[in-house]
Amino acid sequence: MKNLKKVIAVLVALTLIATCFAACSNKEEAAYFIGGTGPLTGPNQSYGNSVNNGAMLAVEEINAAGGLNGVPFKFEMKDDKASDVDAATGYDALMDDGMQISLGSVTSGSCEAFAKRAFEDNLFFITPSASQESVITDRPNAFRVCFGDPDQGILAAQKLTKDYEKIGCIYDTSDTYSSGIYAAFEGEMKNLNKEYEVRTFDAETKTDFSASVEALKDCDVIFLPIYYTEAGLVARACVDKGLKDIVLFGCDGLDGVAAQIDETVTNKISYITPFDVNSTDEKTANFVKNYETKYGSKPDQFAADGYDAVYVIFEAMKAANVNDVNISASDLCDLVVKEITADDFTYAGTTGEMKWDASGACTKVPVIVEINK
Amino acid sequence: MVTLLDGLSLGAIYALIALGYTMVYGIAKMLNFAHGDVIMVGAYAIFTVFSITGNPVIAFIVSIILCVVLGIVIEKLAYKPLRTASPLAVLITAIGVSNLLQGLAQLIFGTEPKSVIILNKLGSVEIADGIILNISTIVTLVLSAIIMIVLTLFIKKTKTGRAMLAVSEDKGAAQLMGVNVNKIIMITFAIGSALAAFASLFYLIKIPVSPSFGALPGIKAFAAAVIGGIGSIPGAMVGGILLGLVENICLSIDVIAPYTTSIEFGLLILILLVKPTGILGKKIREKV
Amino acid sequence: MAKSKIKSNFKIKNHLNYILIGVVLVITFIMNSIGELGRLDRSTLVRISFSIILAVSLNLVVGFLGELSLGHAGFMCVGAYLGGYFVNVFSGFIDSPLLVYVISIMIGGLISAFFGLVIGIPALRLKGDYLAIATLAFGEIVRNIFKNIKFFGASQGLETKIYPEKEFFIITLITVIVVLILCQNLIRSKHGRAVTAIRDNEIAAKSMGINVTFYKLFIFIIAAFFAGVAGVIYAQCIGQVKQESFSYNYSIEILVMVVLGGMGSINGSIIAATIITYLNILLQNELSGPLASVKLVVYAIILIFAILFNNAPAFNNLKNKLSLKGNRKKSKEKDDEAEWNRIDTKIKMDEMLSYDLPNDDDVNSYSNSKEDN
Amino acid sequence: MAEYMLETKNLGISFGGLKAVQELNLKIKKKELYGLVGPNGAGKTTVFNIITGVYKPTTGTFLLDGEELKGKKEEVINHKGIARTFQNIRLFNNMSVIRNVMVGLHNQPEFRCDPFTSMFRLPKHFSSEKEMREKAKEILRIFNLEEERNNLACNLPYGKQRKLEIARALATNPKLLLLDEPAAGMNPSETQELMDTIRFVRDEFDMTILLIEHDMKLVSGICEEVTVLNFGQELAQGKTSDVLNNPEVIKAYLGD
Repeated sequence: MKNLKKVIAVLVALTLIATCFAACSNKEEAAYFIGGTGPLTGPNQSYGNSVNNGAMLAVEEINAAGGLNGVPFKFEMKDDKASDVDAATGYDALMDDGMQISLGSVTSGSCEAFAKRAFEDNLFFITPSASQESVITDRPNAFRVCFGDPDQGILAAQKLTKDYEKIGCIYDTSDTYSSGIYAAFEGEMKNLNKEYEVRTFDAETKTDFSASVEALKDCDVIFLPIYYTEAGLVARACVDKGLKDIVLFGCDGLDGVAAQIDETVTNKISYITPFDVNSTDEKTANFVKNYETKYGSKPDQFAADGYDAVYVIFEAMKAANVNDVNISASDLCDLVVKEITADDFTYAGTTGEMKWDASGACTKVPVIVEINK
Repeated sequence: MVTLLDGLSLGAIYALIALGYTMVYGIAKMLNFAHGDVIMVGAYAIFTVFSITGNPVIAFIVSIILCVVLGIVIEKLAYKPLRTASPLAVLITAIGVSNLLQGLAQLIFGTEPKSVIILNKLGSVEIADGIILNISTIVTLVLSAIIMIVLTLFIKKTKTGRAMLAVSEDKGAAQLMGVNVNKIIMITFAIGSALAAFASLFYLIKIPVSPSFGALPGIKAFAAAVIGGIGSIPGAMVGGILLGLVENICLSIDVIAPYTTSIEFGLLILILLVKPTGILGKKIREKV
Repeated sequence: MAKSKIKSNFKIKNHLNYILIGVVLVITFIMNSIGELGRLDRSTLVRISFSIILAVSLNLVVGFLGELSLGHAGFMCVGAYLGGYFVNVFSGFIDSPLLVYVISIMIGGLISAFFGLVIGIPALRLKGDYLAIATLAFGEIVRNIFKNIKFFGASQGLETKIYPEKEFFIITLITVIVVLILCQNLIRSKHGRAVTAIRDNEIAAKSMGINVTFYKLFIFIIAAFFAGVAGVIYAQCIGQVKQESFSYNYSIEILVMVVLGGMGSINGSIIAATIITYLNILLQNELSGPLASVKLVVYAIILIFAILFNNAPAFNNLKNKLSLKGNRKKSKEKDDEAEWNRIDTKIKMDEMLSYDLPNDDDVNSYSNSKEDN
Repeated sequence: MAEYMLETKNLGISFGGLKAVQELNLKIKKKELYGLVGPNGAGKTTVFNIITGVYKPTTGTFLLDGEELKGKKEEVINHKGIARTFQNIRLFNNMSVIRNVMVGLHNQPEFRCDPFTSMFRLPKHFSSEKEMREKAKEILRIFNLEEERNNLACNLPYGKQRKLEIARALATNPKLLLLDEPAAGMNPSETQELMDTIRFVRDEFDMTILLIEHDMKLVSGICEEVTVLNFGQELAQGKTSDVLNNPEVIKAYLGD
């Protein structure tokens, strides 16, 4: 033990010195630095990686086209495993590296910690996919590309009551995204004076849906404001229980569910999304083509969101005539916020035509996509 | 009814895993925290072999062999050198092994959950009016029951089984009586890991495999082993089935469903307070 | 009279750890004020601070009292939620963040200590593995309950006010010093003696009239108190308290700090907590994507080898060869007071985790293992 | 003030069906050196365990100085004035010799000092620590252990460990001292020294001592009265010399 302790003591001394030097490291070539955090590992890694890929693609395209007045952009995403602690660390590290503008965090859970710091530092961020309402509430520097949780919940309630008789719902009490949408859904269903059945689960401790599906077996449709991994399991549970006719309806979190199910699942599955990979829109088709060449797979909604978010930043900066590469985050924030909330600023991206007001929420038209197997 | 049967099948899985914990504890007097991850490795083995060959039987046999080998290797490399060390050191090593296996799985397979469909293909039957039951649930129950009976017979009737009992009673005395303690411990790990392979097959019906596949059933089964009285083989079965039933019953009642974890662990604490060594645990008197 | 005694008893050797932390504090303070300390460095210091508090307080239970607790993160969780809540409340009408901090850590700590009392009374009747699993269960129950309390934000977690980031590390380092002084004072007193006596031989301690129940409970409560304090620091550092962060894996991580640092060695806990926390942050920042899993593997291998190296008899020869101490003789006449840091790190199986208490043989095997050091 | 320091009335305990001790009636006068002897498994240590509160008696009761202590916890019984040593030494091995004794002094009223006083290092802490150390040194001096006070207890030779255990028990300031085979494993000269020490302790501290011993030389050398136990039952009782010559006793020891 003694010698180990000595070794440890030496290590501590070294690390302390390293810390000192790390603080003095200097910057590389001049570029506008877009930062962001997202789950590159862990159960939600597909989101983080998609956004990262989309954003990288956008940055490359912009730089290939000469950047902003000749100044290139660079993008870096720190891994936050969808946890707030790691998002906070990632934020600190990015700030040390000179982040000027950002994409916030990919997931709502970790975006709160990011947004809080960004607000205090007055750093502009436009999150591709953190849909929780409180992320942008009361934060003039905060914007988003995706729909908000309440929007989706309300939309789903309206759509489902119109089309179906018996409605069931399964949501995840332990998850911010899921319970956020559910809260809005619940409120809207009350407004519409419509009965429905609900079952909850807890992704952390429970991933077997046979009991929940069993309880909802009489419904025509099950609303799933949850992520694709669990949605795949719900679909599987339906098959196991022989419930072939139940329709599964979800929100943008269901993007990616196709990979989770196989030919045995015959249920109809559809979800709300702003992005349709098979769209014939030129911009979208181009994006899908470039994405496929670069990464070898079709982009999902998150990749599109990431791609759009970078372009929104680029367009807003262009509109604001930013030409100082060393501009401070706070100054840049003021300029960009002014531009993006201007009445005539719209951006037609891969996820539709978008427009922002001071609240930071994005107005765009939702599409409902059905999975065809 | 369906809830109860589902609960029983979940309980059977917990019981199979709990048996691994309890046997290792009874014989090597250590908490094998890495046991849950053996299940994960077993599940990945099934996944890989099945997606290559498409034959579920081969996949399962490979999985059993791999788990057994893994169990023995872990024991030889990580635990055997620590036979005389404090159990806390062994516990930490077990945690290290657990992290290592999870890390390796992440490195090889990524963190995306991967689903395998083997037993699910069997479909479901309608056993009574409106009660639909998966055949996989029935298979789980029947196979688990057979495994438990065979295990009990093995321990009661065979020479090795009796040697295992002797080692768990008194290692030193067993050694003096000519029992090869190291070999017995190795066999224990092998059996525990084989049971884990079965558990992984059954658990795969419920959820897809990911690197943290084994963590949750592992910790629940550990709780089940303690509820039943750690070190006691029938105790592990009772504890596992009890926990599985409680879990499914709680989940089926919507008001208390979010508190299922609390109820399960609360039950554990309660049982420990009433019977400090678990339901079927042996009472140990302090010697002065 | 008392004063002169304090002087005569004061030996730098016994107070080295907080003097060192004080030095670190002064250095970092100076670096910070001349702008040489990055944001990440500051938040690293804060996170190291609460890790040290956690490790040292868990060491009181595991190392000195000899009871295995796997629910330390649960107490931290209580402190973080309630302390964080009071931070929000007091920030409403108290201007000084420092005052808010001090009041909140007291409240967070006290509530956590109360939980320690409530859990301790029944749980401490159990022993060894059974106590370990009971505390583990407690930690998970706490998490599960907080997850479902709407008042604390349910799945979204509790948002808390961040302490002004620039100075926070100074405050937390001072807190660490205070905690260390309190813990060390306690351990180096007749009460510490009673506690180690209980660990060494509970039956003998009872027959010496030591109130074993009282001391077990007392140490448990004190540890819970400090864990609560660490939780409040966490809340004020991250800005968001979510129960996911306090799972049993975190309890185990704290335990790993204690065991690697050496049970019953406060300095060891400090060093191990520092290194593990620093490594975690460093690796999280440097390795992302698929490489992040390398971190888990490397970490696990280091852990296994550290334990094997220190505990396996097979490595004794190698250890003797590598030993920096070599054959240097230890001075026979040790100062009694100074010995507190040297409580042996090896606690025998029988004493730690099983029902049978040691008999004569242990005396011999113990002295053997002594030489191994 | 009661006539006897320790009085047991029909004391008995059974574990399951096994009656380990039955109807034991001990009457030990103040300042007496009393022996409890008997073959292995006769239940001698069990008697100690009952008197010190480790086991609860199933029948009967016992009184210390006229006060009934049945059913009390170990630490309370120690506060009331019974201290013991153990058959298989139970020292605090990871602690130095002097600290072992200081643990014994823990509950003495003059060293009282609550945990918070120590945590905040109030003056009381320093004064009581210092006095405790002095007192512990004083006790160690009696047992010739002062030189070794800073060694770890487990590094002491066997004989000294036994002595340390007695010193530690004495530090709790008992009225009645229970010694469980104090001479086990000692050579004749050590035994002789031990006998002197025990006598000295009795005279110096006005102590009542009850001891278990196999070494008949020691028993006959220092004990004034003895009780012989066999299979948990009292076989004989009385003056040492009388009892040890009792044919029943000899039969019990040597067999038929």
